[in-house]
Amino acid sequence: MSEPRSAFSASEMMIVAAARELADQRVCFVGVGLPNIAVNLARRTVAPQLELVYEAGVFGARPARLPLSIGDPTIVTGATAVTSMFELFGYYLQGGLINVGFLGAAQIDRHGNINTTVIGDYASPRTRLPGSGGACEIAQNAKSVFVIMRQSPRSFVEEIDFRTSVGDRISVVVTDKGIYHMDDGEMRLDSLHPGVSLADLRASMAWTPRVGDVSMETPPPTDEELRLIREELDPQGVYTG
Amino acid sequence: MSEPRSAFSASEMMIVAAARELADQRVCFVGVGLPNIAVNLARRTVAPQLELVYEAGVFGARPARLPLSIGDPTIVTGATAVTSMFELFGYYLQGGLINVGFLGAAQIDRHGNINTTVIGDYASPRTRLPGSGGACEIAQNAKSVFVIMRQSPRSFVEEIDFRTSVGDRISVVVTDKGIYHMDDGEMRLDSLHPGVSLADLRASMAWTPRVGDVSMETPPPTDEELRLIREELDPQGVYTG
Amino acid sequence: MSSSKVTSMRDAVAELVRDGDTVAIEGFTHLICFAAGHEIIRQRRRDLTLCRLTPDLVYDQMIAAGVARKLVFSWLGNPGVGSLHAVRRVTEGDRATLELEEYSHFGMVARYTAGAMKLPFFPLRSYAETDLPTANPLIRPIQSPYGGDQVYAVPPLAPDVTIIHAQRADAAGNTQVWGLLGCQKEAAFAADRVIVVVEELVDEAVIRADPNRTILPGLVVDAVVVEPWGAHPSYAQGHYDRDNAFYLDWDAISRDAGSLDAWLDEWVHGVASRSEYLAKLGDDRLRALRPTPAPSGSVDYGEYR
Amino acid sequence: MSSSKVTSMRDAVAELVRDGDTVAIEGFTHLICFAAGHEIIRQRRRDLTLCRLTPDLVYDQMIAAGVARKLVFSWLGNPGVGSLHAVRRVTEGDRATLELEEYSHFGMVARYTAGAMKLPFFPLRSYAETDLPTANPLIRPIQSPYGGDQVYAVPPLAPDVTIIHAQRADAAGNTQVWGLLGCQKEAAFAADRVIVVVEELVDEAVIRADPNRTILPGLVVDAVVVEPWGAHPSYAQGHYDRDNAFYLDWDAISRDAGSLDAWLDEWVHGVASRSEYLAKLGDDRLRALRPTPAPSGSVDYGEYR
Repeated sequence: MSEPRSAFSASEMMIVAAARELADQRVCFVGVGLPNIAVNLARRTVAPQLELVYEAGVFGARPARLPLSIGDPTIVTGATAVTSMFELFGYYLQGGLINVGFLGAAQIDRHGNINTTVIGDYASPRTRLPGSGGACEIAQNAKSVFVIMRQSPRSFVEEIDFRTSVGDRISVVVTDKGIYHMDDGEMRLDSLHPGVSLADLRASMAWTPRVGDVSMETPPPTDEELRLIREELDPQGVYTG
Repeated sequence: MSEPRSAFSASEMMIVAAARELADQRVCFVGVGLPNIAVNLARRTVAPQLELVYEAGVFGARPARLPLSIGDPTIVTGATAVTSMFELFGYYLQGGLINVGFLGAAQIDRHGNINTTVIGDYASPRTRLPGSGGACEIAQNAKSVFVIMRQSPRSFVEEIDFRTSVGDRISVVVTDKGIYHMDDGEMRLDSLHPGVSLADLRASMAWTPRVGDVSMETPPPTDEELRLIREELDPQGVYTG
Repeated sequence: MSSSKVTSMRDAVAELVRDGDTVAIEGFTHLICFAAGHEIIRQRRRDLTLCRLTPDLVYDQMIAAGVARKLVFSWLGNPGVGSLHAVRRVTEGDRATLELEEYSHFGMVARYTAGAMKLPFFPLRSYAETDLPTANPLIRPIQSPYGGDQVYAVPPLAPDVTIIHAQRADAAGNTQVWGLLGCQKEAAFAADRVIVVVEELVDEAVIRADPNRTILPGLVVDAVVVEPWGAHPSYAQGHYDRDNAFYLDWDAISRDAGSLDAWLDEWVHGVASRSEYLAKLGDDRLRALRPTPAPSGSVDYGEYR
Repeated sequence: MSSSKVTSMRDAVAELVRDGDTVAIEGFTHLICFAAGHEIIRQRRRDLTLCRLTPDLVYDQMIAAGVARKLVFSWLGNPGVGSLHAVRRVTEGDRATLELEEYSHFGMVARYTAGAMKLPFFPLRSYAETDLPTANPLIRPIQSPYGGDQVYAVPPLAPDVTIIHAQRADAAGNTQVWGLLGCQKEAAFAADRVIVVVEELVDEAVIRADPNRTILPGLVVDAVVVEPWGAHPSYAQGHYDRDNAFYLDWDAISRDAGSLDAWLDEWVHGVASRSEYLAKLGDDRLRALRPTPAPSGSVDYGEYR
């Protein structure tokens, strides 16, 4: 049980599992933070044909390094197209050309509704979060939405404090504990990561999850996946630290 | 009376008079046809600082020749900016940056309302004219509107057959007979071209015009104005023939 | 994206343009794809709804050839010359057999933009106090939810097929244009199918060296046809000039239905392809349309590793 | 247009940025004009309404310095790093002294676009079933005059002053940008006054050689300030890289109000101009941010006489 844990971190497992979900996908709208590293790992592994779309106005990015921000100069040089944000959000996203929108989240409920705005009351919040950015329009206009986030009783909640983005189009949620898919509007656990028990998982969320067939645990990261994360994508451990 | 007529044509007088009205203007939206030659003459004479805007998506054009069409390649090479038509009509025209919109017309009434759509009934017209193009939005959004057209009882009418563009913002109308300015919503004759009598003019329109001080006739074209038209702008006589 | 979409004009039209389709061959004076229009005539498509801001000679020819049922437009003429006589013959008096749907230029651009953005309408400051909303009931007033004066709305326009001409594209359909941009980008993003016809097929690296120059990603392009001079008598900035002599000649050719039909027989039905049309025009005529160079200069994107 | 608008940052801010103004220093990650933000702090402007999609470090610094009364935004963070601590200090709990007006990215872009187009509203497919219209009553539902599903509208945003950074402009203010374009064009056309800050002042002929590269005509520009490295720690495509180390360092600097004030004293109030700031940064740090060349290549516009 503790053997795989010595080989990789929970963050690495989460990023690898999220990247694998992108196999065979064509066009992905890349959100800031964890989605950024997961999508760039996917393009180097299971989805070499994946076209990366950045809200900053880039289609077909070929980042030579993992950008810290999603508006980095490396996503521009060598890209297929650079457009105004009006055209990126209007013609590409709202126009229906995005297969997968990849989002992070601070809070999520069992239906996949996401809060990235405030913890507490909106007028005088306990914690002021970044807000929507492009998330609410990605959640409404991408054909399907993937979510990657660390889960805990404070992030996997019965009631989110603010509905920033709707869960209607979410198809998969990948966390540091396991993988969920949407089943009739509710998240269903379909895989536990190595070393994570169902009890561990239940202790890390505020509701009792619907559980599918979890007899097979998530295949651990391969050496190549770990090498890409550690040597190429995140040598400074910004995402995995 | 017949002496000036031997020296220049009524079309040349009309174009020259229209060009002179552009003195001191800053930004002009150039319509197809007669406005095109009048504005290009103005830039070579009374309005060297005039910025030419073409609906095709050009700001600050420096045409090296008189374009037959208003989408000619010579308006692009050496221009200040080329934009999509969405931005040209949206940000420049509707955005309020155009001082003068310069239009032609098939029919006009005393209030400056213009018809460029049909002669006769709309459903089964006697003559199908080009239609609005950008005219209806130029008439509504340019700060002031100039009109250049040949006048006759069929073009200067009591009732236009179709209202393509409103006359609210028209400030001057230049014809082959004289020059009119708007006075409290109605055209007022302010100058007769050389060799044109008030009787000639009245015979060339369907209503009795308000007449201002016409004691001074329109100064005839200078040799330089005629040289520019005949040698540089319209050697083939497309506009002046 | 790296799989090739390069095909012939004959195959592109055969596969992607169908009887009854709503078709937009866009390009404002610049880059009007006459080569595609002529192939559609040769393949005898019928009942098309043709959309263009300026129907221009290309639609005058297609309408004379009988491919169209309806015309959606904003300015109907031969710029600087006069009328489109073939269109007038089927729109005036009792001869009115062609259905018309009429807007202004900005109205048409806004319709394509709404189509590209999947918006149910687009608002604009046009048409106030004019007869256009009466002539076309699809132009409707709309109130702002913030009060203030009323504006007008136009509905989205999403063609079945949009055909554009461009200076260059790669085999995947990533397309770059300079000079007048018209509303080709909006018309293409709004369409179900897109055919891009180019002067020059270039390597993907040429496109990626200047991504700000790209107007369409291959993602929205179904076919790439390499057809140099495919826009003649329209023009391609930097490649060849507008053949104004032909635009002037067309006035006489098109005044009479018989002489127009004879022209179609000789120049469209009488040639199997664009290359035959060009051979018929002759090198001298084409050479005279070549401009002298005016380079844009290069900018530096920088390599970031 | 040929009269020069070139001036110093000090004079541009003194003449064009006034207490109580609505100010947009736009640029999405790329071309964020920190030089202008620092000069506004030095001149101790007050009661500004600051607008930006991503307030970023530049507004965290300006808000900490006390220039702002209100913030209009769509994403409030240090990209890839974490929070904007100075903004959080005046927006959380009882300490909430800064007024917030919140949209999504597309909502903000649409607001600038409506401002540039003088439209009373802009429609978009966002906000459905979210709490954002409740949090911000200016986000309102609107029905299409053609039926179909409801969409939302946002009101126009027309700043008193928009400040943008660009790779180059001529003395008349004709401005060209490559790389990420963000919504600078829309924010500038929407504004009453526009300040353009450039890496390089070029001859008018450089602009006219590639008119498709122009994002703003001098017509809408009031002042041109030549300030190389004026976007640091943001970046200018082809000129210098984003200084990610500073974005990472800012997290620690800004967590404590005292250390942030000390930073402002040293790096903003403590320097008289951008050139002093750059001297303080040192050549080694700047040199390390220079990319290797990646030329766009040149296209041919053709000379037509």
